[in-house]
Formats: sequence, C-alpha cells, structure tokens
Amino acid sequence: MTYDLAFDISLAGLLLAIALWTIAARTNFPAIVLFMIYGLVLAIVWVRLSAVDVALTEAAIGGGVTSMLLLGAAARLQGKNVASEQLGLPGRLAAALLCIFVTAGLAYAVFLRPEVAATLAPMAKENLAESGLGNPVAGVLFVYRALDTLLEKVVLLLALVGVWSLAKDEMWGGIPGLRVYAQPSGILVYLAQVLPPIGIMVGIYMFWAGANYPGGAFQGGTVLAAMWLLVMMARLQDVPATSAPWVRLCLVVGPVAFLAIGLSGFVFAGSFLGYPEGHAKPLIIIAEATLTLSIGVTLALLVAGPPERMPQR
Amino acid sequence: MAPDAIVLSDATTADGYLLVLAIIFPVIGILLTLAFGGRYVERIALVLLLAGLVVAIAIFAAVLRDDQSLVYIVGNWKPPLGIALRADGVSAAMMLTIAVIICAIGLYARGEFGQSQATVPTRASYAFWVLLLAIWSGLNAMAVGADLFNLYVALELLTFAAVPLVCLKGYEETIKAALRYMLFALLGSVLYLLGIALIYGAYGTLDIALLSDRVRPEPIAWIAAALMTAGLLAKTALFPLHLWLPPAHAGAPPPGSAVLSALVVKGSFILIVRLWFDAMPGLLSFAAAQLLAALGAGAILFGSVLALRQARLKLLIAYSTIAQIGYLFFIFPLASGDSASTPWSSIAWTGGWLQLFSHAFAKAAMFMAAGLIAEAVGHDQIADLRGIGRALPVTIFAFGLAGLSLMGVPPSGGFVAKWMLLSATVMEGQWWWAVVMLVGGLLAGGYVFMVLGKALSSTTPPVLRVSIPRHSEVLVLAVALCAVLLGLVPLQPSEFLTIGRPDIHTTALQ
Amino acid sequence: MTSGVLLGYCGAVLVGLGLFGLVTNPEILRKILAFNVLGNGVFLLFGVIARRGAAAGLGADPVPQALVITGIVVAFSATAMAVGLLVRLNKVSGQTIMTSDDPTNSGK
Amino acid sequence: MNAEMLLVLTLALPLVTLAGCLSRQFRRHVAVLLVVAPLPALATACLLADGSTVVLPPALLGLTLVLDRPGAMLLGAAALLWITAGAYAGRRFRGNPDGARFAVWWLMTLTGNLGAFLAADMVGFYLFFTLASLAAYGLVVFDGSPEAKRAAAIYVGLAVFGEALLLMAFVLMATATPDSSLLIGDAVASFATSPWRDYAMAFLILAFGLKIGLFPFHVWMPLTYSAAPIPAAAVLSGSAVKVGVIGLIRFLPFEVPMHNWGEVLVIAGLFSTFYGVAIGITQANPKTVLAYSSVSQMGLLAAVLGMGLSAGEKSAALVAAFSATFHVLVKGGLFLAIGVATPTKRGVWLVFVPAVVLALGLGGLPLTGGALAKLASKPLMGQGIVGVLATLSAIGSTLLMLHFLRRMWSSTTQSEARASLLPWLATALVAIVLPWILYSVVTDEPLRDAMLPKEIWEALWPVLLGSLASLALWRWGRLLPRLPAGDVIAADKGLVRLADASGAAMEKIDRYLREWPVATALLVGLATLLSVSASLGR
Repeated sequence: MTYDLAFDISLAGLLLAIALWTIAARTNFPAIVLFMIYGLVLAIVWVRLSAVDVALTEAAIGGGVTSMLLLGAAARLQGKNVASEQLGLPGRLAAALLCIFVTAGLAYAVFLRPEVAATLAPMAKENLAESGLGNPVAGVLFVYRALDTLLEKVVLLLALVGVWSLAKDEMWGGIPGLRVYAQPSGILVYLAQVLPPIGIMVGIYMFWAGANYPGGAFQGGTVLAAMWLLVMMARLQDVPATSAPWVRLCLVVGPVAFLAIGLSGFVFAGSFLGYPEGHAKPLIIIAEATLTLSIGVTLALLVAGPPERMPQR
Repeated sequence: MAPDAIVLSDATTADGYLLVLAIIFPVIGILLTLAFGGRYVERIALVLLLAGLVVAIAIFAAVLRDDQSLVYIVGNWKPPLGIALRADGVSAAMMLTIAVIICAIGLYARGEFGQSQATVPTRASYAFWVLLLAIWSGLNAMAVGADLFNLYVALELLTFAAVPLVCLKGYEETIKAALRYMLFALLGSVLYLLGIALIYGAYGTLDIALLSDRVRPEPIAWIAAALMTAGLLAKTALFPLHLWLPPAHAGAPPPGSAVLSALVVKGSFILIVRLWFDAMPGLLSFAAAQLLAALGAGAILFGSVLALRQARLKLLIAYSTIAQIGYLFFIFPLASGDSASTPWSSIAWTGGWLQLFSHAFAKAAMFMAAGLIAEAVGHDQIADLRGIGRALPVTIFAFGLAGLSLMGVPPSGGFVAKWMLLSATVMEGQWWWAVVMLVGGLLAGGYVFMVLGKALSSTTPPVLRVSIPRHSEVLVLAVALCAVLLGLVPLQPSEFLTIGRPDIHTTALQ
Repeated sequence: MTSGVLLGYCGAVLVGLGLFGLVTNPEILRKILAFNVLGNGVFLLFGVIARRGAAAGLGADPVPQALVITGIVVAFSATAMAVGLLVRLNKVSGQTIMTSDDPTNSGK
Repeated sequence: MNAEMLLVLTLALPLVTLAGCLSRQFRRHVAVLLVVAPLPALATACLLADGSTVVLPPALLGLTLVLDRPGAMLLGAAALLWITAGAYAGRRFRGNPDGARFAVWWLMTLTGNLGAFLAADMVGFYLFFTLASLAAYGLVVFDGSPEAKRAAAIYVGLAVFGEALLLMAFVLMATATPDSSLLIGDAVASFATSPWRDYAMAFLILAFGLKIGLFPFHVWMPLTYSAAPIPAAAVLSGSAVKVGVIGLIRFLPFEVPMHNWGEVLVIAGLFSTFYGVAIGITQANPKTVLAYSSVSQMGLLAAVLGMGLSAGEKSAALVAAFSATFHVLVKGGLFLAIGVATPTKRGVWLVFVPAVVLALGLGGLPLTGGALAKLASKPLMGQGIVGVLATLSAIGSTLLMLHFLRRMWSSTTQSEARASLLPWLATALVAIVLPWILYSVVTDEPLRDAMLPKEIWEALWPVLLGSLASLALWRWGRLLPRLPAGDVIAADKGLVRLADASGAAMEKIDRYLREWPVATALLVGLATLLSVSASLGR
C-alpha cells in the first residue's frame, strides 16, 4: 500500500463521512455548513484526479456560492418540520435498500473498465495548437464543444429569468431580497473591505491564466460573484435593481460577445463557432473576459434571488 | 475499437447552417429582451417566431428536396471531439410541427401577455415570451442534436424554461407543482448524465452515429441505456412517473399548458427513440420493448380513466396527455420486430411519429380552447359548462375536432396513427397492444363526449364575463384543423420519415 | 485497487447517499442538498473516467472534465431555481416540506 | 351533368349546406333547406348506371365512391325518407332558435348516412359510418331531457365501442390485402386467404351487429328512438341503421361459403327476431314498440344474410338490400305517422289506413312490399327449420305491429304541433309502390308470381294467425310484465356502480403512485428493470 493510496482512502473516508452527516443531519443549518466543508474536500478529491480545473470550479461553487445560496434560503424559511410527513421506518428501510442496490450497480459499472481506456486526450491535445490555447480543458470548452458552453450560458440566464419570475407582480424589476447579515461594524464588513481587491485580482487572473493553465471564465466569474455578494451583504454597496440598464448589460455582454464571435465564424472561419486561423486566441480571450463578467453578475444575482422591494426615488 | 482513430462520420451539408439558425434565433431573442429590459419583448418575440417558422420550413424543404439529412459540424470539429447537428426526416417534420404550434401559441398568447405599447412589460408577460423562446430553442436543439451531452444541455434548457412557466400565475398550488416538476426532472437529468458517463467511459464518444458503430451488447451498455431511458421517462411523464404532470399542466397559464402538453414532453421522447433506434441499435431487446410498451399501456388506461373522473377541464386534458403519451411507446415493440427490414420502414415507425405530431396539434388546440372557455366564464368546472357551445361555438367546435383526433376518428391524424399502429400489432402478432389501443379510444370517446355533452346541452348558455375575440377562436380552430389535415397522410409507411436513416439495420450483434 | 477505482466507488456511494436523501427527506431544502450530493457522485464518476483516460502527457482526459464543469454550472442553476421556488412557496404557504398533493384543488 | 359530378354532389350538397351554417343569416333559414340536401342522392340513385364510380383526389382522402345495386336501392329509399322527414323537420323547426342546432346534427348524420351507401374503400366507409353514428348523438340528445341524456350516453358509448370493433376488423382486412389496397372489393376478395380471417369476421359481425341492434346489442335502439324527436327517430330507425346492413352486404364474403359464421349470424338474427317481438309487446310507448320491431326486423335481415353466407349465395346481398329498402320507408314512415296521429282527428283515416297497410306489410301482408321481400328471401331461407322460423316470425311481426297500431291509437302523448300530413303520406305511398318496381330487378322473377293464389295464401295465414294472437294480447295483455325500454340495460345502474368503484380504485392507486417517495423509488426501480430486460437479448 502506497502513501498515495492511503491518502486517497482517508480522503474518500472523510468525504463520505461528511456526506453521510449532511444527509442524515436533523436540522438544516448544520447540514449546509457540512456541505460547505464537503465541497472543499471534494475539491481536493478532484485535484487527486488530476482535474484541477474541476477542483477550482467545485471549490468556488460547491464550497462557495451554492452554500451561500442554501444558507440564505435556510435563513429565510419559516415554519418547522412536520414530523408526520416523515417516511415511516419500513419506507426508509426500503429506500435504503434501493439506494444500496443502486450503489452496488454503479460500483459494478466502475469495476467493468474497458481493456483499453476510452479517451479523447490525445486528439484534444493534438489539435490544441491550432487554437493557441495551452489548457486542454479550456480547449474543449471554447473550441471543440463551444456549442455546449454557449447553450449552458443561456441556461444560466434562463435560470435567472426563472428566479426573477418568482417575484410579486408589483416588485418586478425591483431590488433582489438578498439577506443582509451583518451589523455595519462586524467582521463581515472588514472582510468585505479587504477581500474584494484581492478577490477581483484572483478572479481576473483565473480567467487570464485559464487559457494556458487551470482556471477560466467560470471559475473567475464565480470568484467575482462571491466578492460582489460579500460587498452587498456587508451593505457596502446596495443591491442593484434588476431592471438597472447596467445590470442587464453586464448580464448579456458575455453571451452576446460569444455568440457574435460564433456567428462571425460563419463568415471568417467557414463555420459557426469556428475561429479564423491565427486569431483564435485573441477571440477566445475576448469571449472569456466578457463571459467572466457576465457569469459573475449572473451568479451573484442568482444567489440574491427574486426582486423583493422597489428602489426608493 | 480504437478510440483515437478519427472516424469521419460526415461533413457539413449545403443547407446545414439552417440547423444552427434554428437553435440560435430564439437565443438571440432572449439576449435582446434581456438587454433592452424587456421593452420590446413581444415584438422581438413575434419577429423571431416568424423567422423561426421560415427556418423550419426551409429545413423541411431542404430535407425533402435532397432526400438526405442536413448535417452541420459545429466549428468544423468533427465528432468525436466536436459536436455535430443532424436533421433527418423525423427531425425536420418535428421541427415544422414545433414551429407551427409555437407560432400559433405566440399569436394566441398576445391576448393574455400582449404589450399595448413599448413599455416595460409586467412580470408574467416578460417571463412568458422569454420562456417561450427558450422552449423553442431547446426543442430545436433536441430535434437536431447528435451528441448525447449536447442533448443533455438542450434538455436542461427545456426544463429550465418549462418549470417557471408552470408557476407563472404564482398561486401556491402552481408553485408546489413547479417544485415537484423541477425536482423530479432534476433526478431524471442526473440519471441521464450518469448514463452519459458510463457511455463515454466505455466507448469514448458521445456522438450518436459513432456510438452506433462502437456500442456492443454488454452490461455497461445495458446499464447506461437503462439509466438514460429512465431519466428521460421521468421528463416525459410516462406512467407511473407522471406525478408532476397533472398539476403542472393544469396550473400553467393556457398558452403555457398548450406548449407544455403539446411539445415539451415530446422533447425527451425523441431522445428516447434516438437512444434505442439510433445510438444503440440492436440493444433493444424484446423484453425491454415490451416493458416500455407495457408502461405505455398503463398510461393509456390510467390516464384515460382518470381523465374521465376529473371535475376540471384543464385537469381532464392533462390526464388525457398522460394517456396519449402512452401510445407513443408502442413504437418500441412494434417497430423493432422482424417483419420489416429496418425499423423505420415499418408502419409502426410512421404511425408512432404521426401520433406524436397529431397529438401535438390536438392537445395544443384543446388547451387553447380550454383557456378561452376559462377566460370567458371565469372557471373550468366541467359541470358548469352547460350550454357553453352556444356562447363559443367555434371554440367548442375546435375542441370537438381535437377530441375526435384523440379518439382516432377519421379524418384526423389520430385516426391514421391508430390505424397504422393497429396494423403493426396485427403484422407483429402482438394483439395485446391492439386491445389496449381500442380500449383507450373508447375511454377517450368517453371523456371527449363528457365535455361535449355538457357544452352542447340545450340549456341557456352561461353569462360570459368577457367576450372572446373572434380571431382567437379562429386560431384555435386552425390548430385543430392541422390535426385533422394530418389525416390526409396516406396509410403507408412514410418515405419522408426514413430520410437520413441507414438502409440496413446495423446491429451490434452482427 | 488504484485510487481512480477507489474514488469511483466513492462516487457510487455518493450517488446512493444523495438518492436516499432525495427520496426520504421531506424537507425540500434537504432534497435540494441531496440532489447536489447525488450530482457530485455522478461528476466523480466522470472524473474517474477522465483519470482513466490519462494519455498524451495529460493527467486526465480533458473532455469529461469539460463536461463536468458544464454540469456543475447547470446543477448550480438548478439549485438556484429550486431554492427560489422553495422560498416563494414558503412565503406563500409557510411550508418547507413536500406534501402529497391532490391536483383536484389546484389553481382555479 | 355527368355521373361523377352527380356522385360528388350527393355528398357535397349536404356538406355545403353544413358549411353554410357558419353564417348566422344562413343558419336562421337552414331548416327549410333540409328537404333540398338529399335531392342529389335521389337523382344519383334513380339516374346513374350500376357501377358508376368516382375517385376523389388525395386531398379528399382519395375516397372512392361507387354506386352498385344494393347501394342504389338503399340510397334511393334513404334519400326519399330524408326528404320527407326533412320536410317534416323543416316545418317543425321553422323559426325555432334551436332549428339551426338540429339542422347541423341532421346534415352531418345525413352526409354520413348517404356516404356509407356509396363508399367503396374502407377508410371512406369508416369515415361515413363514424360520422353517421356520432352525429346522431346530437339528434338523440336534442331534447335535453334526462331520458334523452341517458339514452344518448348509452348510445354514444356503444357507438364508439362499435367503431373500435370495426376499426380492428378493417385493419385486419387491410393487412391481409395485397398491394396495400384499401378497396372493399379487394379486401373481401382476399378474405379467403387471410390468416386473420376468423378474427376479422368476428369483429365485423360484432360491429355491424351492434349497429343493427342484434341481441344483446339492441339496448340502445329502444332508448334512442324513444328519446329522439319524431323526424330524427324516423331517419335514425329508417335510414341510419341501414348503414349496418350495407356494411354486412359489402363486407361479408358471399363468394366463399363460411358455414360457421353464417350460422352464427342466422342464430343471432333469429333470436333477435323473436326477442324483439317478445319484449316489444310489453311496451306502451308506440315509439318504443317500433324500436323493438326494428330489432326484430333487423334480426331477420341478419338471418337472411347469414343463410347467404353459409351457402356462399351471392344473391343474398341483393335480397337483403331489397328487404332493407322496404324497411327504410316503412319504419321511417310509421315514426312520422306517430307525429301526426292525434291532431288531425278529423282526417284520422289518412293516418291510420296507410299505417295499417304499412304495419301489416312488415308482417308480410299479401301484395305489400313485405310480402315481396319474404318471397324474395324464401329460396335462401329454405324449407328447413330456418324457413319455418322465418314464417313464424311473420306471425310475431303481425302481432307486434297490431300492438303498435293500438298503442298509437290510444297514445295519450301529445303529438307535435304544426306537423303536416304530407310527408307521412308521401312516404307511405312510396313504401307501397316502390317494392313493386324493384321486385323484378332484384329477383329476375316476373311480378305475377307474387300474385299467384298459393303465394298469397302462404303470406296471408301468418298475418291471420298474428291477428288472432293480437286479439289474445288485447284481452290478456295486461297480465304481461311491464319491462323498461331497453330491457337488459336497466341493469346499467349496477354497471355504473361497478365502473365507478373501479374508477375510484384507480384514482386511489394513482394518488399513491404520485407520492414523492413512491414515484422516485419507481423511477430508480424502473432503471433497474430496464437494464435487466435489455440484457435478456432479442
């Protein structure tokens, strides 16, 4: 048994223990806090799988924004558990059996590895030079499977429209009801003053480096979103109205730029979402930069939730 | 199996760019309306509806003319590394159906969600137009997608657009319904994704055409196919996975119900068919096909009987959707038999798709009619609709026509579809599905006449709260007539629906 | 047993755990949480497949990694939307759990 | 005007009139036009040559319309009845706001009815058959009374059931037909070699048996004919029901003897014949009595066709069509007679004298169409038990019809205001004359055979016996139990309760399945089941 394997075993054990706890916890708050830690452990697991891009994403999302979202929700929910709705013991046992069965089935599927591992790594690497990128994951996201990425950005925006559509009629276009935790002098305010400059730098670096090293628009945008949320939660800056023109502009600028580059491919590269020879990298950088901004704003607004009050005039 | 061998499946065809436009046009609309704060949302949407209709017609014409699939290789990166879009005969017909119905619903929705001038629209009307466009984009992406993961993104696009549509009215019940729909659909998505992971791990590609060459009948393929199918069934609301459908489809605003019932549930169905007939040919065992059809039979019986027992018109129509979805699944045992050389040259293949198209038109017309009725009288309690036929004769006529298509009465697409599926049961010797279909038609007759009987009774008609504009009524009638017009299709396997499919059934077993 | 396979089993267990929470816990918030755990389990399977496909000097196949990143974004969007619905439901009805519904009363 | 145009016009005129109803102005006066709509059909039947054909373009489903002899006879008689009943209805509904509603259903039923006599392909036949069946719903339910609603519900339920059976029969036949031809002729020709011959036969007999009211599917007849307005009852009982007869004529493969199926038809038919009489004489409402008489008469027709089928005797088709033609006019006419029976107390003989002739004609009174029909079918029925029973049925028919006349005479129900004698008298006249014209065409025998004393006596004695029995019924009739109209369907309360209980059970199951934990568990379970079933191989 190597040290590596021993490390992995303990890592997996930790991860599963936290996951079990998250699922089994009686009340919401501990479950969510545990989930935040779980996200960070999971990020380490991703590093162990040599997937640093995913690790960064998981840390930013699982440990970060998702937990913020869930914490905000837990704080807003009123009313207590109704015990009678709890599934009876036989039901829970049956469900447990079923889940164990599924786990076993999947474990069997993992066990059934093909003799030659299926991979597109060589192909992805081989064609990467054409795009001028150094990071193969970014290559897949922005070059080979750019259509997925484009549609996924639309999904993100659509989720935002969906969340907004939950507002009351008279609050339409108003200010999201982001929960503000802190007293004006708390530690949060201090953090909100100190962290953002660093965070923004990190975010920008992440997207910039993403072309060649792990990182990218999504991870960078997530960090930006987290910083902005921090500032808003500490009341250092008011939450903007969802109808504010600049908000709308920030939301769409990335997808629009990406789409425009994609459409220009029809003319200049002979294909939608193709890049003209030699200009691939700058175009991708432009798309990523604008997307970083749009993703940041979208994620933050998704966490902020539907509009709940109107701006005072 | 050499994963790194570049298999050039096919190249972009002359009119392939149309496929990109079909997906991208609605996306442009979404981005524009977001950017403008929704000021011109209705106008933008209507212009793009028209553009989308033109694209759909062009795609249909191109496939018809060339007698082959349209293909587009996105970014010139061929699968397995890149993503391809393909439109065969089925996709083209599907997209035309989608386009016509969405355009009709768009025009219909102007009554409820129209903007009088270029002001900022209300919450519901802004959301409606954006969601309608998103649904269209998602459906088109489903129709032309040739990559399993790309199809996953399209599927999510569809779900994320459909869920807010359910609770646009904001009532407690509709939010509950939307939440149920959301969570159940998410579970479905996860199962689908799980299947993708296994497929990629085993075969190193997600492209449907490449996959059909590589896939072999082995445990990993069975598990993957089963997981993906189950996930998609959850989104199609096939019995007994229909928990979310009745409250969701009955609670949405009428144009929303129409698009959800007529089209959205079909999106995931197309993918199930693609999976078993295109991606993994030869994997569909007799038992699996029988299982899928048995669920369909359960859907027909339960959906129809429950439709008969509803007091509210919209719930009746929603349960009828559950039943009608059931018929679609007869395509699996009936088009996979041995009597035809390929599944798509069989009569069940044509019959199944016709059932899908004609149900789409009929159900859209029904929900639109129900919407007009509810608007006019302020409720949709069937018992209190006595004499409504005199107040809204055209609407009730349209409802009746749509109902006849659901019953399978000629001339209607429903009749042709039923005839073909019945013929297939005879040819395949699977008479038990014929019994279910006949009983289903009987029960459909029951619930259609339950409504018509009330509507046409001779008592004085209820007082209308608002008068219904004539053009709305005519629009509903036009959609219902589309279902009737499908009845003119000759009773033979359609050549068009075989376009773009291999002549020989390439089974992995051989 | 390699670490890849080990973490694959780990993913399978996460799927089981998430599924259990999604099925049995009546609290909607916890269902959403469980959905995230379930999703993570699936992503981890992708990760294992990516690792298995390490070649050409890359530590892992980049394609599944990209799929996972897209998947995480979609899962987050889904979480945000579900949470939005939950908060709204709670505001309208004071409910935090999923009750069995009877569609015959829904809407009007 | 050429033959094709006239054939098309036969169906086009009712349809155009129907389309005209979209206009409010037109709707107000449409009741008057009910007389005009069937005129082309009459012209078609009278003028066009046997075998006139038209194939419609694909945009009209590519329907094929052919006029053959049985079709022409029935079409002509039906058109006449629709014209006279239309005149009656037009008078009744003139200026009535409900008139337009009635006219719409009327015209739809008319189109379906006429079309079924002409359709030569299966899709067309099914289309017209269904149109006639379903549109009749509107005529039955027209009054809006609870009885009418119940009758209409039962009617439409059985009609839809019948259509399902018919659809299956057609699909079975079409599948066995080479070159995917949908022509009825081709389908019947390939019957002999069809692997699904017996199934198709069973479905055909069930479907058409339901339409013509063979026991136990007769239950809808008494209910609907009693509930429908007089003119509607006239065309439904006279004309619409013949869609089932023409169906049997067209689809039974008389070229190939099929003993078993022929016998089935004979037994079911003869049972219905006597059953109709037995229940009919217990009824008080003259409309109901007529309905049971229809059950009885249609049963006899089925027996004739059954004999033809089991003997492989082609002439049965023509003979049955001849009997049916007579029945169209008599039954339709008698319903119209009910409508005019009381108000014209002064001219009462104008109602009753022709009514007696027509009514006893059903019993085979010599020198009436009924006697000719019996004469024509005699060779088919033979001398055996079937022949004897057929003769006995004449006694029953006489008894039932005399009972009807008495009920009509003493009926206390107010007949309809503004009714006119003319349609009734016209129908009666044609009913008496037409058989004499058609007889030689059908049988190739000289008419004078029918006037031989031997034949007259053979026709007369059952009528006399029937009259005697009728005296007995008069004397002791009140001892008979009073059965509800529709007899066995009175058990529907139990059926409804059963259906309701099973519906409630399914509702409960549905609610359970829609529980979140159940549905999610099912989803996962389904995935497992699917992977197992996929692994089972082809």
